[in-house]
Amino acid sequence: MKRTLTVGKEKVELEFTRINGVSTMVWNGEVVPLDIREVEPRCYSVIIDGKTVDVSLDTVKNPDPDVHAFRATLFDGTYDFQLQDPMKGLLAGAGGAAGSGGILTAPMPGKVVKILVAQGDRVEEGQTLLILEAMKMQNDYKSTASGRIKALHVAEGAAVETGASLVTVEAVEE
Amino acid sequence: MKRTLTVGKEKVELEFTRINGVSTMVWNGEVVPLDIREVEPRCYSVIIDGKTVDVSLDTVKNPDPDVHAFRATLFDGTYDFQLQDPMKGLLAGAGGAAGSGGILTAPMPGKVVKILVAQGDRVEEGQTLLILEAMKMQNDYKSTASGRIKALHVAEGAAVETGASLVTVEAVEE
Amino acid sequence: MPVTKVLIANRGEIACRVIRTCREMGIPTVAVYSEADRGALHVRMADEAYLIGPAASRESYLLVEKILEACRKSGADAVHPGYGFLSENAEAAAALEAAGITFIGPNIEAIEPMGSKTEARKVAMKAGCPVVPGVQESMADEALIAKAKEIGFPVMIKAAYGGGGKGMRLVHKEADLIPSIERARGEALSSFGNDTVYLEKAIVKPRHIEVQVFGDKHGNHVYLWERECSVQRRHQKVIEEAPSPHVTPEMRRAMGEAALKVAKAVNYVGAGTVEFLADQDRNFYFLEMNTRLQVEHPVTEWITGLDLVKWQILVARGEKLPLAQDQIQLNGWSIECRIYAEDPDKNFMPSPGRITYLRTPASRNVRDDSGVYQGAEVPMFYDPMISKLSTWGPTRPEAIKRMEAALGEYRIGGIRHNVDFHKALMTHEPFLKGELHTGMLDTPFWKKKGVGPRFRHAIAAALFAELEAEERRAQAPVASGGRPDAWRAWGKFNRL
Amino acid sequence: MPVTKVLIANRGEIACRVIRTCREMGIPTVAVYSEADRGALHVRMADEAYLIGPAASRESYLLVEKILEACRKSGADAVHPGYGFLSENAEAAAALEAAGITFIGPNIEAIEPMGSKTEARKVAMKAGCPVVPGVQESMADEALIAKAKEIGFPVMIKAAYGGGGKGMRLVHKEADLIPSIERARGEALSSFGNDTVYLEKAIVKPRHIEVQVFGDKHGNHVYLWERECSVQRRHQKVIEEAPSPHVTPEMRRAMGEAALKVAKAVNYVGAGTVEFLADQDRNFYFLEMNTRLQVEHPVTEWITGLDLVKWQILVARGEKLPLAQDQIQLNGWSIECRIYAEDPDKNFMPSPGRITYLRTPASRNVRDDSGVYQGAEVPMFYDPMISKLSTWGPTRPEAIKRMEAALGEYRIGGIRHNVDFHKALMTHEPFLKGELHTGMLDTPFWKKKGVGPRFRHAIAAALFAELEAEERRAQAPVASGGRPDAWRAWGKFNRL
Repeated sequence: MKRTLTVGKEKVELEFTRINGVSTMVWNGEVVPLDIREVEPRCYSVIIDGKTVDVSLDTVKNPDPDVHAFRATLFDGTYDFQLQDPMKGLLAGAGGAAGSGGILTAPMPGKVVKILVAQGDRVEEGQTLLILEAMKMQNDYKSTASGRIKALHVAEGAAVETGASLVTVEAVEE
Repeated sequence: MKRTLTVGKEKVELEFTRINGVSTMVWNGEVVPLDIREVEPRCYSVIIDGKTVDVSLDTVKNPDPDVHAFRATLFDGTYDFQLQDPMKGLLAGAGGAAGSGGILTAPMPGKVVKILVAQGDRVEEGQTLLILEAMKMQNDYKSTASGRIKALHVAEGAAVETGASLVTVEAVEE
Repeated sequence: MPVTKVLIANRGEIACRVIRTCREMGIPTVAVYSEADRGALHVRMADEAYLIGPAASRESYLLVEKILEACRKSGADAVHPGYGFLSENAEAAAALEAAGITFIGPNIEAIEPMGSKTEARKVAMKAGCPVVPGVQESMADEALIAKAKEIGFPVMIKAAYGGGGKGMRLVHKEADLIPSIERARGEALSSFGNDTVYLEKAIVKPRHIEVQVFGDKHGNHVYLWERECSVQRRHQKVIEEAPSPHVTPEMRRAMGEAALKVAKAVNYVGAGTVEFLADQDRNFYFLEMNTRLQVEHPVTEWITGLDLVKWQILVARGEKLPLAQDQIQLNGWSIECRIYAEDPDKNFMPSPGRITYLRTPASRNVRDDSGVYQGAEVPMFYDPMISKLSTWGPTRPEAIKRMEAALGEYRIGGIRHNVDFHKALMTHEPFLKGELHTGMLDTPFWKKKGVGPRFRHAIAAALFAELEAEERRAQAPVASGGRPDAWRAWGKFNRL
Repeated sequence: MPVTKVLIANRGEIACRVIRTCREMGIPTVAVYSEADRGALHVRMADEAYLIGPAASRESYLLVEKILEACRKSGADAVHPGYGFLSENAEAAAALEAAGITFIGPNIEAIEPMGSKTEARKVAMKAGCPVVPGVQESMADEALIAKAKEIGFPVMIKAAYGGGGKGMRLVHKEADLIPSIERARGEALSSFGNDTVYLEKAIVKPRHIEVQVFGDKHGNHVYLWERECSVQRRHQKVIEEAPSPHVTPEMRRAMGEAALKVAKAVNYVGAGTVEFLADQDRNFYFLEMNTRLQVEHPVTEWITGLDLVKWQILVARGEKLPLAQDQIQLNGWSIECRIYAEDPDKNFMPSPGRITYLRTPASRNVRDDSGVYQGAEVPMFYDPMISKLSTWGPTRPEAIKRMEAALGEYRIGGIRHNVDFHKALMTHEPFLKGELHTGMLDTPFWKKKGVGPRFRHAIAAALFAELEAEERRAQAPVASGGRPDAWRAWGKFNRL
């Protein structure tokens, strides 16, 4: 099984094999013998060359289903990274992955307490568009680009889930 | 859903219904409204008339697959009981449930360290037949009846699982 | 007053914590819960539980009539308010007392004056407890200037009706005073519709140090030493400890006695906290009094060996304080970290959701006051606290080392949390040296840098998980409406 | 001696406990494991881990050459033996020292004499520590009679080569002496092939009280107060506490000084325990010395606030003891319950297997030293200890109440365990009164009687589980080789 690892801006080509229960990882061409056991659901005991580490794995939602995003917690910290089947990466590259297209989405579940813009308004990058409340805190949501409000997808008072579309901003030619 | 509850030597006829998410138990004819939620796997938060109890449930192996044996742990103690579909109980009653027939089985996984009897030996009730070792302790296994050793199912040094047959003792006519 | 069955008018970790003390005292407990909290830990732990309304706290936990109704249903004769919600609400306390229910909190006469900052300041001044020098009244500019000279620079100009840092101005020298007053008035007017400003001595690098006090109904008062809560982010306490690394034995006695003056001035009954600001020269000034059990009370419990909730109940029953001042011990050191469902990488945005995995630290002198469990939902309706992790050690460095190790064992899956943030603080040089002040988190020194030496282990685990998932997909039976052949082909394709 | 990387030659809770102290001290740790322990908690917690052989301990944990090999692989320069396994093996300690590895345990010269009961008794007598009056040598009947009169009745006659209670006779008066000696000789001969008997003063309702001692390489010795371990079943400790409810301040000092005499007599280095038998009149007699960290050391850690493993490492490094005798505190009370995978309903038969559910108590001053986790396998090859649960309180009743509440929170699914048994002990009148003796568990007072008031809740949960299982069966997709129609029909049938 091949995977392309993306961590920050770095990429590493990996291969993982399990033959008769023996796991091996190839890391940029270097062969690394592994001793891995899933000791609890999504929690792994990993021994490499005598070094033992207990890894808890969280799956992180990712807009592209072919890119599997992980958050791993170890004794010495938490790491975010992504794995992708290089074959699918090639296919996706050919197809071209679209950006989020100026849609502001809810980064957490919450309630829309105030909308500060209306459809058709001109907005500047960094301008607060609406206020979302969760867990007794109100958070400002700002436009990531200058442009015009193309659509408002929510109303004041609405409860929204993570990833819900809030506002679409379209670029305007000056 | 109907069940016959057996706890110790007592039996209680029960009925459990869930209609539109509302659970009700009928206990010997008395209607008991329930508020139940499985908060963790096999762990239930049960509220009856304002009294709240956190119940952890263990399934206990039972030779008769139609009799479901449970061990429940609450804040105030641990209870063992059995539930059986009364329809199946009737069927089983008609067929006649056989006893264990003089077979001594292993009550825990372990290793047979010594066998003190041979096939054909006459044994008395309470006589030690073999010694099983688990967790650094040796335990004597005694005959529950007087009779003759019909068969030895294990050899010295064998590792056995819970429920494995060890020795068959047959009754002898005097 | 009898306390034979206690209703806890709260949720989360503090409700669970109160239940535990009641259990040890043999007192049955009653939980109340909103619709969002049916599966919450406090509902599982109590002896009785009653639904009191929808998720929003103003329709449930904040409604005293709902609490009274649950008392009637359950026969509870006492209510513990925890902290937050109704804990400092004099009207709620009065309504309970009127219904014959014991309020396990201070006497109403003490809650009221302490509910107002300016009123509290007056009480403290009158009682002879030092307050921040300054004026709190409306005043003409000339009078402000005169006052500033009297107090000595630096001074702080504050909007009387303000908050959130707006209308505040730090002034270091006389020449800057008039322009600063003008700008402060301008900001105050536009922000709060009122241009009244007042003036206080500015405390540079202030430290937040508070004294735990206790009173009974027989006029006895003691103090249970201090806690330092200077490690704050946006005026929210993040880490607390007891004792304070800043406090000398003399300062401790002086602060304790000052706090007792305030408590005695309002005939304080029960657990209370007198908060002070201290400057780097160990001058200290009354800030306010909290008339409830504090979030951070565990550190006081560690160093005194006492159970503050038990003391609250004893006092509510009308018993005398169990110990006199000279019988209260101060043993070792304790640190507390507040573990929140929030994302330090995204400006500490709250992160509600399901806790899919939970492993809490277990070790010598480690305490985790938690309100959650593996599989529990952290609702978006309440504060994002998951637990309070506290440790004890014979010395401050030992308590900190123990905390660092305990944080390393803490695992929370499914939501974002601030465990790594706390770990970074436990190795932060100024923190280790005890050089604390309320602005010490203004620089985000905790931001991560790169990956550690065991990064490959994490990747190996993820690859293993990927392979297992592929094999599961390849072997999965036909799901209703699924496309088995497509899945199988994909699975095989991926293992080439 | 350097201690820069510690290999723990043990498994289970004690391995995890040592790892935690090393972490706090910043010392990397190396675990070793048998084939049965690949998934064990200590392997997950350490920094390095090496396989040392098959499941049987005599082929893995008991082989010093395997330990040495793991030291070489990992570069560990010190070995902590825990308790059991190699901890009191002088040859193993010598082999490690010969290889330049620091043995974190006592000096070999102290292990050897204390390994033999008769040798240890001689050391104690010579050092001036009281021993049980009697003779341990072979003696003619007349000499035995004379000795019995000298000691005073009651006396105990014991087979010199015996054990397990055989060949033992309690004699209350002189007239019974000769027949008892004869019967004891007869039993001894038939059971052990040797009729040699000896004689000791019989201690009625004896109490097992032990003193924790510590020595360094500079000739300093201190005692860390006593623990009482009288609650035993078949000579196995079940509950331990510190201090002892039987010990007065005078007795404490006398026992401590007696223990130090023994420690000094062998130039003891490190952690050791001098065990005494005490009678109800507070006479105490040397029993033996354990030259290792005891299972029950947490109760001493609670009342002193110290970390005994840390002290062991400091001493192994050649440092002086951190505290002098008058600096060691005795604060409050601590109780420990040993939680075992065993079935109290079936004569405490071991119950190995998978822990399918685990909830450990979390509260103020509760410590759970565990070697397991939810999903872990308790192997049949080793002792059945799951964890050691200990609590602290300012007083003995408070520590006991806290333990009772903590036991109520403890949930272990999938295997049988003794949590309920401990709960019964926590309400047992003689235990509450502190009237302990080593035979107090001979009557099985803990046997259950009927069901509690919340029995219906348990049944409701089981009915709920039954319904859910039926619905799952009814909705399950076609399993490979399954008979979907049969299942569906059965499910429907059952819901009629």
